[in-house]
Amino acid sequence: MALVLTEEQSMLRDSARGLISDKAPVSHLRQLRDAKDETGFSRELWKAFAEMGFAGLLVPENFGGSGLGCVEAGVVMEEIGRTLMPSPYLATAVLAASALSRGGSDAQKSAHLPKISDGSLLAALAIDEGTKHRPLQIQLQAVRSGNGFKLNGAKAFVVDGHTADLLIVAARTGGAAGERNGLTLFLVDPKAKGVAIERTAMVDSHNAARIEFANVEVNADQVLGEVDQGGALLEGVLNIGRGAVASEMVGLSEEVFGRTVTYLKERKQFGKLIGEFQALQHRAAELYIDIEITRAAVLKALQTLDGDFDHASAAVAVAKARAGTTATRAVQEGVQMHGGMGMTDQFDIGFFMKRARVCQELFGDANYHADQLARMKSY
Amino acid sequence: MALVLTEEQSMLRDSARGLISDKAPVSHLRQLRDAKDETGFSRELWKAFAEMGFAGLLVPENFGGSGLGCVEAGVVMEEIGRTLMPSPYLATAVLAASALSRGGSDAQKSAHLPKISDGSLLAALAIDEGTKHRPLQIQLQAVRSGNGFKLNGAKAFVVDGHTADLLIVAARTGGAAGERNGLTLFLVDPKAKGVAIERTAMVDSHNAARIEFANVEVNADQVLGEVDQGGALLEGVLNIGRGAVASEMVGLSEEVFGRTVTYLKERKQFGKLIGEFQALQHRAAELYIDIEITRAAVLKALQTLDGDFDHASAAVAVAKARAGTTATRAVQEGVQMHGGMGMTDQFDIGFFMKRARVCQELFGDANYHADQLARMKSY
Amino acid sequence: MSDLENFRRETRAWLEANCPPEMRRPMTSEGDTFWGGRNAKFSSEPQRVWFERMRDKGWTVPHWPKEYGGGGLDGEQAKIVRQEMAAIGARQPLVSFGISMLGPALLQYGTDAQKKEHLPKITAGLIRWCQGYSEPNAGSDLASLQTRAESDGDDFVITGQKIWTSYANYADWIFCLVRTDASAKKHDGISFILFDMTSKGVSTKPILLISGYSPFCETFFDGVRVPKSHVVGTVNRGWDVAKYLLQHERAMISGMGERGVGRPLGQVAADSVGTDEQGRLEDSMLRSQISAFEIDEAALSAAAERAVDLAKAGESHPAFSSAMKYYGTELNKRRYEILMSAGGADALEWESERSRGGARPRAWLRTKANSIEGGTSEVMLGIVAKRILDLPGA
Amino acid sequence: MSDLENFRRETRAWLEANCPPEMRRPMTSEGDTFWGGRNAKFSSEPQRVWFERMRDKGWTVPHWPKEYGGGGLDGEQAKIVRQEMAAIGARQPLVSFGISMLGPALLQYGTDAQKKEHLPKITAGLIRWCQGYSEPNAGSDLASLQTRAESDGDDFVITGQKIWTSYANYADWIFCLVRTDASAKKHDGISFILFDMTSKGVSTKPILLISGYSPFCETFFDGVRVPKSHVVGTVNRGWDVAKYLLQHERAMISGMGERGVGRPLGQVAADSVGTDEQGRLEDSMLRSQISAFEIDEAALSAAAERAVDLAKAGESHPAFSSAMKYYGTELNKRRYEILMSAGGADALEWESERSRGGARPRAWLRTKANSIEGGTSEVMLGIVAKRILDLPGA
Repeated sequence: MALVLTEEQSMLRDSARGLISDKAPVSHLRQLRDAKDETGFSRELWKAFAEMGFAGLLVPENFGGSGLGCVEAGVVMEEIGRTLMPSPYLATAVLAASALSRGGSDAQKSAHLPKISDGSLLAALAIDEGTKHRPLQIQLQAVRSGNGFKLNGAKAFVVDGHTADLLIVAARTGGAAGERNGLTLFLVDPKAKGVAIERTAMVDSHNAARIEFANVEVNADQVLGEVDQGGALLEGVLNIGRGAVASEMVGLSEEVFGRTVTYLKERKQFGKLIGEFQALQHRAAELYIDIEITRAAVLKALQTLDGDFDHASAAVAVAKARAGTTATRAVQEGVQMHGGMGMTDQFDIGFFMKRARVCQELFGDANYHADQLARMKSY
Repeated sequence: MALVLTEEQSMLRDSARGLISDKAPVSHLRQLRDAKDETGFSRELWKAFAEMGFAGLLVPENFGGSGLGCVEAGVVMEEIGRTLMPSPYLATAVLAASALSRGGSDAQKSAHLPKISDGSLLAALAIDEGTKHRPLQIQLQAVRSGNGFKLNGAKAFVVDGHTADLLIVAARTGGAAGERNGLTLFLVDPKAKGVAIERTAMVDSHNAARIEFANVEVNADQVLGEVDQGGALLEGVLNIGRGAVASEMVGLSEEVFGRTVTYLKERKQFGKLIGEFQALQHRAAELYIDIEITRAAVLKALQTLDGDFDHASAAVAVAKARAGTTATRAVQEGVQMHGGMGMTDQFDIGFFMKRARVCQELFGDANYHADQLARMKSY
Repeated sequence: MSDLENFRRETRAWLEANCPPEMRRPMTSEGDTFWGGRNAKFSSEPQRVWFERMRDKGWTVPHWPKEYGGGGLDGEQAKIVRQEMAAIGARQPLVSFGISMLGPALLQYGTDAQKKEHLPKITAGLIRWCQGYSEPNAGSDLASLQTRAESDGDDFVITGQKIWTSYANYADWIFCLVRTDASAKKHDGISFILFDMTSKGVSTKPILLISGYSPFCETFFDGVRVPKSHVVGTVNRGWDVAKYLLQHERAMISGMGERGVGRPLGQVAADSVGTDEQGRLEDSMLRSQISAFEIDEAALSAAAERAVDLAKAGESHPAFSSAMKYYGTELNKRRYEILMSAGGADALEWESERSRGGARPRAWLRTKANSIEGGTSEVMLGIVAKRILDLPGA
Repeated sequence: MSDLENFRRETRAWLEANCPPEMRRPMTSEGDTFWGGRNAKFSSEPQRVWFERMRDKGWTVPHWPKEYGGGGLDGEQAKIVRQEMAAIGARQPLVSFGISMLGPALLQYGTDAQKKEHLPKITAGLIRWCQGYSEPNAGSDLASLQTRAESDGDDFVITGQKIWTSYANYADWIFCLVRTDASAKKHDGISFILFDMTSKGVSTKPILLISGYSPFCETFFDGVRVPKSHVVGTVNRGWDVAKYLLQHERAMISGMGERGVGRPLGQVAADSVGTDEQGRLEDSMLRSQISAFEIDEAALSAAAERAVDLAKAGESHPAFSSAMKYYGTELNKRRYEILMSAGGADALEWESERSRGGARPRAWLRTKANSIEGGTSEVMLGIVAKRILDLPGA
């Protein structure tokens, strides 16, 4: 498969870009932040998103979606990255839709996927417990109790956790921390007894929550996939999420870079446009090359997820690591080249730096994926 | 103590620089290389060196030396680094002199140190066995036999091993590979039965050898220091060697940098001196800063070795790691900025790149010392 | 026992007796810094006690002459005071741009009258100063500043705008670069002048930064009348004063990489990511980054020590502070990138009590200005290329 | 089964039947490469057999037209041949600058007569070419070349000096940039011309490199007489041909980072430094460097694939080959730095049999030229800044 977007994918990109740049430029995030908005995103905009078919992009057609793939999800995420639009897209339309599509029973799919597609159901995936992403270290306990389980433990860094209508919770039903066996995913009602959700105000003004589970009772039919065998499902869903966040970082990097190059062509110092200074030219050129190469690596990972899902881990690790490193470099150079103006809240560039930091951390940072890649390659 | 050279140390530097730049510019190494000289250095020059007191710099005064310290040895090594003079200085005057002064019995000192001082005895320290420097991994076996020991095993990367009149061999008399206990140093006659020395032609045209030991018999009085307790002595001597090689790399880096800056001011392309190009200016400035900071770190390590020998390991690790990284950067930038000319054997700069690579590897590369530092600091 | 050893012993004893225990704890918030000034308030009683004792001893600025309220100490003694304060973790009793920036310039270029007027109020914490250098179109290219001072009898009348004026909204006086000769070449028509921020025509507007704090202002001058006697140094030669002062500022900023920075990075990281059976960080990539950082940090610390010793020996290059400023600020940015990486998701919280109001991410964002303020990294490299390496056309 | 799948099956079968086992092993020395030319010798019988079979099939250059001795394959088919050769480790039967450089230029700019004259001799390995571009004072600034070609009836008479002429001492013919109009602007008076290296007035002198090898020469022209019909393209428009060809060269060099490079770095390193109980490299710092490298290598490989696909889709920027050349060569230098680090002391041996004549350090030193030849990294970044980013004055 050619490592370029197809015509359909390009059209999807144009339509996403049109909607997002029109309705949710960076000022949209700024307004929500300044207003200390309780929801953290615009429900109205999410409805428009759903109406254009974006919410159900990864949902199979027989459940009201369009049954498209990771490349298409990446196309949308990249556009989101350009304006930093806060939206349920990642948590609901990418992570939850994938988890349910791949692991759900027919009943579970019927119950939730159509609502995801039409924008009426918001969901969140609760994985991390420590401060770093270490999915195999999950310790939240699910102990058999009657017909179901009782959950005890805590989750952090749950994207959209405080607005979710449905939580997908990774818990340990067996095995020890560090083992892949013994992980199970549960569908949990956030209003269930024993669930305590605290929204965490984040550096990037996007949504995240800490969630505590104290003797939360779930039925057997709330198990997503097989008991003890959730590790593979979780890893697959995480890989999709990693590809999506990598795409967001590509969009973010390109946008920051574009703004920086524009600034280089406008700002004068020492009687010259600062873009005339060769030292900045070379750094800009290096950054451009870095972004282009990362873009290719990310598209490769997304295509591999669509074409050879079970062998995509290496390509995904490469993509997420590269995207994190590139985005970090892009925002650092962006702020530095904007000089003092880049430090002001009035300029948008700080928003990109903050979001890049969060994206870097989501589902494993560059260090994590470099380590994973080395393990996959036995060194 | 002020982190600058004293007046006496500056005078020592001037006198070493005078001799070395006069008698052993880079062309001296080139001649020895092109002639495939069997000895690999000039014995005549070594005699002159000894007469000026350099050979006995670290030897106590009562054994014919001048009883100076590591800072002074570093001053000489730095000048050696400027012209890449091949000489027994490191192996004999630094490593062997230190090992004997610090670990030797009165008889051993009387037998060898005066001869080191007057230039008539050459020595070599045999440590490494694998391809990377891992002193605790020493496996060369010394098994008790009669009044002494029998040595079996092999050493590699022994600086000046093929010209040495005396070998100082690190062997294992107890403990297991990886342990510090059980290491013992031996004074071995290179002409003893069972010793097989192969000179290895090295990338930098300096001397090194592989040495095999097959049932080599040594007496109890050939033990340097205490049996099984040689680990601390060895580590101390290695630290002195690391400080010395770091100094050599500082001299080497400065010399390469100086030649490169000169070239930037002479070579024209695109109708300009290439030193007018801002991208090169900034890289040159960064490299200058790098070298200056490394110089301070190396002097700090040498002063710590002289002032607080037993607590110098961290400062030495910092110095050796920094010096290796800086020298690598200096020669890389040097070759690149010299363009095609830097790739030719006719220009000297390649000699510096080759020697820097060897110095990087000697007694632990930057990675080794970074790891050691992390261990010292418990992370 | 040498005089210096005696002095060290006495200093240690005095500090032990006089520094309140509360003033030996690491600072945790902006309020822990005492800046002085007309409207200064102490955030605690121990803060007041500590300040007053140090002021009375002359140790708010130990190395300034006693006649100006300093301690009259020589370089070696002042270093001992710093070392002994550091040994018990004693806070600075008074932080001010009067001490770190204006003072050195006044001591070098000021008239006797100016020194007598201003220095004692600095050491006593009575007047808080701010710096009026940058302008919207004069950042890296500082000398292109446009704020004009027009001669009118014994006064200058100042009109223009400054930016990045640190805490201008809290400052009592400003030291300021103004253009006193618009027809001269850009470096030649600048003067260095002092005036009261309550003068008619002065207004300030805080700038909100990406860290969420507002330590800087835009500052506007609309016909501010200032006596000509307030010029420091020669009229139209203010660039000399500015350069002298910038070198001090750069030396100060370059020290940031080694300032009281709390626990070693490796230990901070071990707490959040854990260690393996050999005691090594579980995140081995992060471990590499930390170790490389600590090597560079130790080397910088040696270089800073050496820079002082070289200066004493009269062997330092005047532009070397630019080299140190560059390296120190880039290193400090690296420190905080590592701290963010080690902190993981916890370090992304922005407002909670748990995160002390997002102290870490805000500090991280703050460091991004290190390589901009006081001369950008690019300007520093240019200075090194030109003044130290003598590269053509630099 | 699609046509392409059929083609792949047939290709696989043919290669299986025709590629001698000896020609499927990694190359270990310079002699393993067959360069062709008038004085060419085969280093082994299997080398001869493999070359002749491939030549007869037209697969020394699978994608050139059949009339010139190529295979007449389209892009997809040629890719399949490459893939299937790589799958069994088959060596290139013929390596030549005629194939990689001159050929594409002739196909684009040559007359029918020139193509018929030269291309068949390239595909058949009968003529070995070299490239006469750089001069002592025209390196990065190639267009400032001074070798002059003076018109004399139907001939040009060429006088001057070239440098970095690859294997000029073994080459039969040269393609060369010469100045045909000394009065024109520097890019406008250059022509691209071909001539026989046995012509009167041509001499060569090998350049000894830091690797100890001499793959390049200085080449001198002293009144070399060449028919004007040997100019490729228009007289004085040779810069167009040169640029076209440089792009090919850059694309080729950028691929070096991903060429048949033997075992993965992590495994090479594991052999020399060992692994811990978790199977991780004992040298954890080296492990970080290798992993970072392999991430960048995989990304570059994707970018190379994407570049081809973008070109097919007509969406590629003509200057993008400079971006790839920059990244590919810098990456290849990193690869060899890592290989040297992993190799430790063993990798420092220069002549022993054990070290295959110092193969690794020599290859390491060789890579340092990657970022110089075919346009330096600095020139590549300048091209990206100017032609892609459109930065002012670049």
